[in-house]
Amino acid sequence: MASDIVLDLRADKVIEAIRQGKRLDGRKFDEYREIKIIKNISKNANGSARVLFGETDVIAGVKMVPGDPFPDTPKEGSISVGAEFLPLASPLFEYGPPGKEEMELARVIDRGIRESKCLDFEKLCIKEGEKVWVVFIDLYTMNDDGNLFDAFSIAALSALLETKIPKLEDEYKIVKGEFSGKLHLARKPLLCTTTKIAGHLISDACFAEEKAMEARFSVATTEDGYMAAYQKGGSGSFSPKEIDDCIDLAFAEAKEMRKQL
Amino acid sequence: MASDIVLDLRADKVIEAIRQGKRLDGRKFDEYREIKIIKNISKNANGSARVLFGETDVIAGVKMVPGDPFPDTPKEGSISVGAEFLPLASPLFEYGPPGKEEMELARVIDRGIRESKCLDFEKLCIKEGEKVWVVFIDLYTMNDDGNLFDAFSIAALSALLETKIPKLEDEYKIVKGEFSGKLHLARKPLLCTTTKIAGHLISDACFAEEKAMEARFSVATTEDGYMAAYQKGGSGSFSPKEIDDCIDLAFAEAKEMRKQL
Amino acid sequence: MASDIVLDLRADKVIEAIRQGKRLDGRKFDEYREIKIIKNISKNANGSARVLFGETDVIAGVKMVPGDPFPDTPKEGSISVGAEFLPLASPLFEYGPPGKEEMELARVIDRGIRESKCLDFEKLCIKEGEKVWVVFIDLYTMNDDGNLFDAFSIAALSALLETKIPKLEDEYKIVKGEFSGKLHLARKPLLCTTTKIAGHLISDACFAEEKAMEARFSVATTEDGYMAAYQKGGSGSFSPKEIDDCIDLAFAEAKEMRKQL
Amino acid sequence: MTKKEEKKEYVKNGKRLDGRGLEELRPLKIEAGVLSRAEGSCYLEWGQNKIVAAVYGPREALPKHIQNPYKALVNYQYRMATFSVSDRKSPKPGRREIEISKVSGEALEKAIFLERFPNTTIGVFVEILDSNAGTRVAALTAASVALADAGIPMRDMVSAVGVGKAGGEIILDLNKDEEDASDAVDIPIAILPRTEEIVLLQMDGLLTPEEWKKALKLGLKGCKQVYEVQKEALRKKYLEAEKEEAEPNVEATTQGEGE
Amino acid sequence: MTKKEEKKEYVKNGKRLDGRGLEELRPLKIEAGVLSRAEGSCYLEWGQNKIVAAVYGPREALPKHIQNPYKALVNYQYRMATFSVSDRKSPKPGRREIEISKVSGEALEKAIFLERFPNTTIGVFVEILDSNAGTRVAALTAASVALADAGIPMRDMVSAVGVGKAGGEIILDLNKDEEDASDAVDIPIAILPRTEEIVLLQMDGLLTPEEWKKALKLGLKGCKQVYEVQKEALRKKYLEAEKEEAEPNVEATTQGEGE
Amino acid sequence: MTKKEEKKEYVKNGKRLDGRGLEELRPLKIEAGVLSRAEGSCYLEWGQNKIVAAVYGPREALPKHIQNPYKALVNYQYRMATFSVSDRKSPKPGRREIEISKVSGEALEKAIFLERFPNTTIGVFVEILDSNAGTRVAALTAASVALADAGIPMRDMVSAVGVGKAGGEIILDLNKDEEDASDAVDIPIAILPRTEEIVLLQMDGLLTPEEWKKALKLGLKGCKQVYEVQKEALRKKYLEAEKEEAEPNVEATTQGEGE
Repeated sequence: MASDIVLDLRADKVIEAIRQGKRLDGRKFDEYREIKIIKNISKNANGSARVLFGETDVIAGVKMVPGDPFPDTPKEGSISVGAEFLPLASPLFEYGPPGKEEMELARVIDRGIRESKCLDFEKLCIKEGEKVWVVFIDLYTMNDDGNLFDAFSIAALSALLETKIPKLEDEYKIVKGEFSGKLHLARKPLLCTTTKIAGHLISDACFAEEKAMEARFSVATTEDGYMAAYQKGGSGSFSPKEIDDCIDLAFAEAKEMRKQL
Repeated sequence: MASDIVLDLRADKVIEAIRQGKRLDGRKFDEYREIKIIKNISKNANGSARVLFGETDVIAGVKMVPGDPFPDTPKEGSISVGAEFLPLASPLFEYGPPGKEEMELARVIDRGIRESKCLDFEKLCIKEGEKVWVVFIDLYTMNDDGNLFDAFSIAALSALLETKIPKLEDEYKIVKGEFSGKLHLARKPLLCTTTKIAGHLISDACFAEEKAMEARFSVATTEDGYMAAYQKGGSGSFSPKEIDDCIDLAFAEAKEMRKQL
Repeated sequence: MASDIVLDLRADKVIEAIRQGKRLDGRKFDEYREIKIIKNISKNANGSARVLFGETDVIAGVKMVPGDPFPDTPKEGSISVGAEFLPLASPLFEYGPPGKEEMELARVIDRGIRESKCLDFEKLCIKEGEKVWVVFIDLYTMNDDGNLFDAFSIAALSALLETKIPKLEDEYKIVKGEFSGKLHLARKPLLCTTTKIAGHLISDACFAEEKAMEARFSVATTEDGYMAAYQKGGSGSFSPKEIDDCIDLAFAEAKEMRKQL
Repeated sequence: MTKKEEKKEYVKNGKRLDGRGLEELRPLKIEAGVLSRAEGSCYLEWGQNKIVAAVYGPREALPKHIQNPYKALVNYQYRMATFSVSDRKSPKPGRREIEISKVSGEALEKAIFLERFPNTTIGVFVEILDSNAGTRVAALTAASVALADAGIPMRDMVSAVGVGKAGGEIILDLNKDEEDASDAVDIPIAILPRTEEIVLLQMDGLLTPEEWKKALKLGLKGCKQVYEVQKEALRKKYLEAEKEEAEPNVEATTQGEGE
Repeated sequence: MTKKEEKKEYVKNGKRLDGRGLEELRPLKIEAGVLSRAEGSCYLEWGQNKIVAAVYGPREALPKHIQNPYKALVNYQYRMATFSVSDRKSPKPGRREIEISKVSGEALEKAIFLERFPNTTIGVFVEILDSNAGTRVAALTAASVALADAGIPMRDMVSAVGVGKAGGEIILDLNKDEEDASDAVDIPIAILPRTEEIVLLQMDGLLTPEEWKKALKLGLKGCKQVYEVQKEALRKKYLEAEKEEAEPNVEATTQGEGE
Repeated sequence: MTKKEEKKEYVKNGKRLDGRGLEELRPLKIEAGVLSRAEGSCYLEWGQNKIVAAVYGPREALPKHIQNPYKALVNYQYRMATFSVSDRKSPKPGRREIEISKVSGEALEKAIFLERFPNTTIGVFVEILDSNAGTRVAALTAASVALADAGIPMRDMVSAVGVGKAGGEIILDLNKDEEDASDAVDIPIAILPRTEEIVLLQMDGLLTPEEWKKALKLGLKGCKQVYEVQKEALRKKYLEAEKEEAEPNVEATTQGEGE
């Protein structure tokens, strides 16, 4: 397709610029685009947020639903993260069952939240062995200009921070429009992704830069100095030294982002 | 495909005829084909009917199954309408998950029955909050010579009028071959579809006429003067005046059809 | 595809040889390849076996899971047989929902076990009307050099013969790593398949022979002189006399195989 | 699939519970050419079983990579309406329907001169509207008539019947009660009646080789009875078609789309 | 879908429960051109409803066999985010969404000069982010603005509104409470405003022909109010675009992939 | 995924519960060339893990629109047999299997000279027959041997191992008990052993950068131990193949279909 050739040409330009120490949009290698967070964009959601990284535009919504506990954790609620790359956001996206990119993204966001222990799953128990809260976090793309990982991560966290717990009556029936309190988060895990292009490490790659990428490395960090998850993607490789640099960048950048929550 | 060209040629003939105030099979614009209703064609169904509109040939079958009530209507049973365009009926039909035409048709039939309140959903309650009757109405094409909407509507109603309610024992277990009475219908909703071809309104379009159609408008009416549902389909449009004419036709034609039930 | 032509050429050779009373690998018409049975290949399975017929290589694994009884057999457990032709085993296999060949094979294996009454379904009841054992038997191809039917049959039987029944606690929860005994089999049903090539009956067809096949006939026999299931496949036919010959072969060959269990 | 009353008698004084003799078919009615859109069709009633079959094709097989340059493909689809069985069936085709479709399609392949239509597919679609045991053989019987009605050149008809065992007796054309016997054996069989070539054969239940010999004999006999009814249906259709051709064909506007 | 309190009054002193008059729309805000990757887009708020629409194409329709050599296809997709409704919706599109997508796509077909783009498809994708009755007409309204924003040549806009009955009164633009009335009737309607051609019309609930006449009049009036807001949104976008063109376009790097 | 006994000790006197040292792998056995139909294959046992891998291709990538004119595609599929885990797994591939397949395939891409086979696909299929933690790295290790066995030209092997934390200790090659520790951290890592390039790296659990430094060192060491076993398996296969070639090849009839 013609668009593929256009992309290839653009990737060449990105690489050429980076070799000269520059990015096409003038940013520094470790510089993020302007981040905008718009909270509570959906009243029917228990919590929601729209996040813009420049022109990248994503939505996260949270619904808390009473569900059955897993047999081996009768006292624990759970989370479920889904990501859908809506065709709204890019000519490359199509409707259909989730693809492997959507699954990877959802699972990495999931692990950042789950493993950081920011949610106390035991507090999500309604009645032991019988009913627990399932926290559904659904992520949608609106406009894809790259770095969906980080945009979805901050959108998910923002939505969770706003989430009100529905009030229940009778047998675990939700009382519409009434709430029993806010969801408590013990930590604020955020994912920061570093992209390797032409041997250099770049923060917050835009769509054109992603087309030129060798590999990416995403790290979920917490404000108290832990990593909760990480994930390498792409067909390239990282040296041990590069991984360390990515980790340092991730801690530094998450710290900045957390100020905007 | 060759068959597409054949269809196009035939559509041209249909339009030419209609412009001259005629239909290819000699019918008047508001004339239905001969309607035959054959009841109880399947002993395993709780109610069933085969309906022919000329060569259009469809089947409806009803099964009543004990099911769980919806959480917000613990005292009400429900209906479920499915339509399958069997490849038996046309070289254009294929097996597979229901297509959008099948879904539209099933949902329009469903609304005609549901909204007419011909079935009292509270009488379909077996035990409040625990078990209710789900009335499955399944529709199959045998031969498609057009106007499946109206043929399915009268087939569904005929099958419901014959439906016997299964007898239950123990914990909502059906006793095979025994019945506790007949399903009661408070009204007899029937759908009548008017098709717009070359600016004229035509009743009971056959397959060739449907290929020449601009748009169609289906109205479900009851014997006591109500409309319970309507639906415009097709890429053309109707003027407000045309909609009124369609409604008048629908009342008049349903009245005639009801005599044959 | 090139490989299809290769197969056609090979099928010609197979037929030529058989017309001269020979098989390409030197076997007699009623001779099986060497059979190897390796038991307990998976500790997480309740029973498992790997079976080789020459280079044909298959795996069977059994999992016993507490499940709900069917409403009309509240005192009986059940079995569920699944077959997956893994792409590991042949360039002709692809991942995806089960195809008709996989379904046929699984259902023929299922009927051989079920109808031989080798398992007493009433002994698989945990609590009447509430919980029963479902015996899942899952079959996977590793290398397809023909006669998957018979290889899967002996693999399934070998796995069942090794199967340990999980220990239960609380509400039908499996205690990991503990067992309440071994599954009891009253009979040892085995399937033997005869393949018709160029009008001759051949035992244990290899992959190349199957490409030249007219039809096949599989018979599940028991050690006490019963047939529990049979199935004709392929687009060719059998005379009544040929069917009798297939049945005789099946009894004789199953007897031999049973010695290796 | 309850196996009730272990000691139930299925044959008394040479009569079965529904009054039939051991070797007697349930009433069988076949009508050819019942649907106008299909190239060939058939409506069949066999006891409580009610079945419609339609044939479309041969048409070009698509996508192209499924085409066989040596012969036509047979796409046989056996389906049950949701309401055609005792408990409501899911609208999705089940494994049973898919297996039956596979072996039934293979049974027809032997009967059709497939080599005359390379790169094409012949669609044979069968819908069960009501059922009471023996639907797969009834469906195959109907499909065979629909193929002949479509003018597909055939070596022979495919005639099919169920045979089996209930209450210790070998009987023809089992009904549902008999199939639910505790010792029930069900053997669907289909043959090319002129040569007695067996093109479909399945069995489940415990059967000895001796019982099988008896059942086979009965099955072949049954298939031939079915064959006579098939031929009669086609003869009747043929006579009607001749009659119609003498008259002006006013219905021509709804024919021919299938080509 | 509980139909609560049979005697609930939905109109008191000429005012509805949310304070609106009988013929008054909920607040409606439309913004065109909100997404950079799409050829055209629209963000719309209508009462609590929040909707984004994007248009891609015309591009070559694939696979080839779906192409129409006489005109473009419209691929309209109406979808609800899982959290946009009261109970969480499954991520899979339901039958309701598929039916709405079908009739909404047909409504747009009349408005677009499809014959100018043979063998292509025009993708119109709409996502509901928050909802409170009337989302299908809001979605169609947004889609129509996105099509215009994409520069797709159109005969006219498609303007849509809900009209219906609650508590015995014919009212415009029902909200969720009103749609839950025991006698509720919901009539989504879409027209080409300049000619009053009706391109979408559905109804469910019990309605007399007299009530319909009243509802139609109100619906047409409502559509025209919507039309004014649509035009204003496009005018505003057009003015902004003109302004931007005067300045250097620094964002160029993320445009153009859609071609 | 129960996290039991908060205070459980996972290391006592420098030994782990299964008797291993902190930096000790479970027993690892690799055999190359075990399946005749595949171009390359491998059987691997690693502790309780039992895995088979097969390689098919390069063959033409189909449908054509997925072809890359610059390089081969890697279609890596990691699947678990239903009985290979503690609770029966559904036969359908889950999200976990799909994610693992994606990142594992990407890990292999760096190792293979993909640019030599434009427009093709290389299928790498791995089936887990029994499992006890660490299956994704075991699968990748097996796949890498199968690729070499298939004669696919490679820059280097891919050698993989799990490293992580349990009971406060950084340990190599965690088993299931250790992975269930309340403070467990699991880090699958895969490298090209000659250059120490990291091609797969994932982590979940709470880990400090200091712990990571320690874990990385241990992981690199473990990968290299795995590398030695891989090379030995290939050497053995190569010697056997040489031996076989000296003898007449009687099995030739079942080879070659994969081409």
